[in-house]
Amino acid sequence: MLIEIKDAAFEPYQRLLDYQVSANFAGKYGATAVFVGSMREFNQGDDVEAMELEHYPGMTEKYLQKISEEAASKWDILDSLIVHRVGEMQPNDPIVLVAVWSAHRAAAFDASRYLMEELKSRAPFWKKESLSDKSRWVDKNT
Amino acid sequence: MLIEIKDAAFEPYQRLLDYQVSANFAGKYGATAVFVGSMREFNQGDDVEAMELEHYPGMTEKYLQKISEEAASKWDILDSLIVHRVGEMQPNDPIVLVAVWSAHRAAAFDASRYLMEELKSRAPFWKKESLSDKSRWVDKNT
Amino acid sequence: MTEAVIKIKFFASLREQVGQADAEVAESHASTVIEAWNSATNNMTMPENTLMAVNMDYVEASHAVKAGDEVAFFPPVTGG
Amino acid sequence: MTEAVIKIKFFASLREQVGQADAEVAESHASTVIEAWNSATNNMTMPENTLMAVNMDYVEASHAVKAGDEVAFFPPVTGG
Repeated sequence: MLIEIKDAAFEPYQRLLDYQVSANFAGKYGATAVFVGSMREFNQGDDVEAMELEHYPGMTEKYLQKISEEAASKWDILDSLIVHRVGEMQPNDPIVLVAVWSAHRAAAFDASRYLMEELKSRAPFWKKESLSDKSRWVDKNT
Repeated sequence: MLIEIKDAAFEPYQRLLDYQVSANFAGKYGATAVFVGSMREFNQGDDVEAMELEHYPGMTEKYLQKISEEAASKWDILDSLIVHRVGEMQPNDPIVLVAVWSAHRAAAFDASRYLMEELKSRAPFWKKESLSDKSRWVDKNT
Repeated sequence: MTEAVIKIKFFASLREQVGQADAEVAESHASTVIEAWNSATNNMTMPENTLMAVNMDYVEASHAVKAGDEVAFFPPVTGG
Repeated sequence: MTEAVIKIKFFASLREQVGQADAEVAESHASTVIEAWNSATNNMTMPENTLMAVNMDYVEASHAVKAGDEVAFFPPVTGG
């Protein structure tokens, strides 16, 4: 179970490959469910040129750890990984990576979705979008 | 929308990276849901040393295409990719990769799970496991 | 006349039980999928849960067959 | 005495509206989260949907606070 906050761009699939090597559980899992959230170049009808992701250091890690532990207690999973970007980012940049490993697929599917929904509703991150003529805080999660 | 049947080992996350470059939809999607099924080194209480995956060439592709089209009609997704291994494989080898791209996460989560459930129940693949002293057909999907 | 036959395929454990991967049945010997099975297997009892396809679409045992069709029999699928 | 204060933090749009990121409130001026808000913001009306945390756990406005606590106010979260 690992939580990472990154203040620079990261490549989620390369991170997964590296994590799987370090986790040393080859052959133990039959299912990996992965979600990657990435920055779109448009939102609410406007082109978005850049985005700033603010967070609450300390509380962020605490809640990501908390929801990871909740998922591990609710489903029979082997491991989970959450990586979340903060700071200045550009369209197409990955924002979040959630991965769950389990013996069978139902647990991985259920737990990965749980992690994303809980992250979106409880982890203290905030997005500010830069449009061509102004910037604005994203005021709710979709 | 792409379907691939592979008779040699493949690396799912590298395949995803390559596919995203070729698909040319950077900045259009905010969500990617991925499922990877891989070979466990144990099943039903026994160590499994190797596995052979048989399929029905032609019907396999037809049904993977059919379920991909069903997913695209049911949910608002940008694209999907299914890669499935056949032939001789070893523990930890990836068996299947399913990926779905969409603007928002619900469609990607729903469609990727639909693709996996339909693949498991309708696509004509059969697994034969080699144990230390015998081989056996897997008789049902779990 | 090659056009007057129905092509039969068996897969996986069913291929091993039947002892053949491919067969042909004369159109005059089978008008339905189950009749094609009976003719190709010399009236072997069909295992429970056998799946059937005609021209790569799932069908029931009573589905009609004609010359040129490809009829496949196989056990429950276990991919993914 | 530095121990006799409550530490206050504001994040994101709320930080901009309040005009400060950090503040301190004397323990004698606030026994609940809402009193800490009132003291730190000079009785500014709290925006609807404001979220509150004490020592990095979500709480309600009536939650008790004491010296040494870290009290945070922020808008609905939008990560992921």
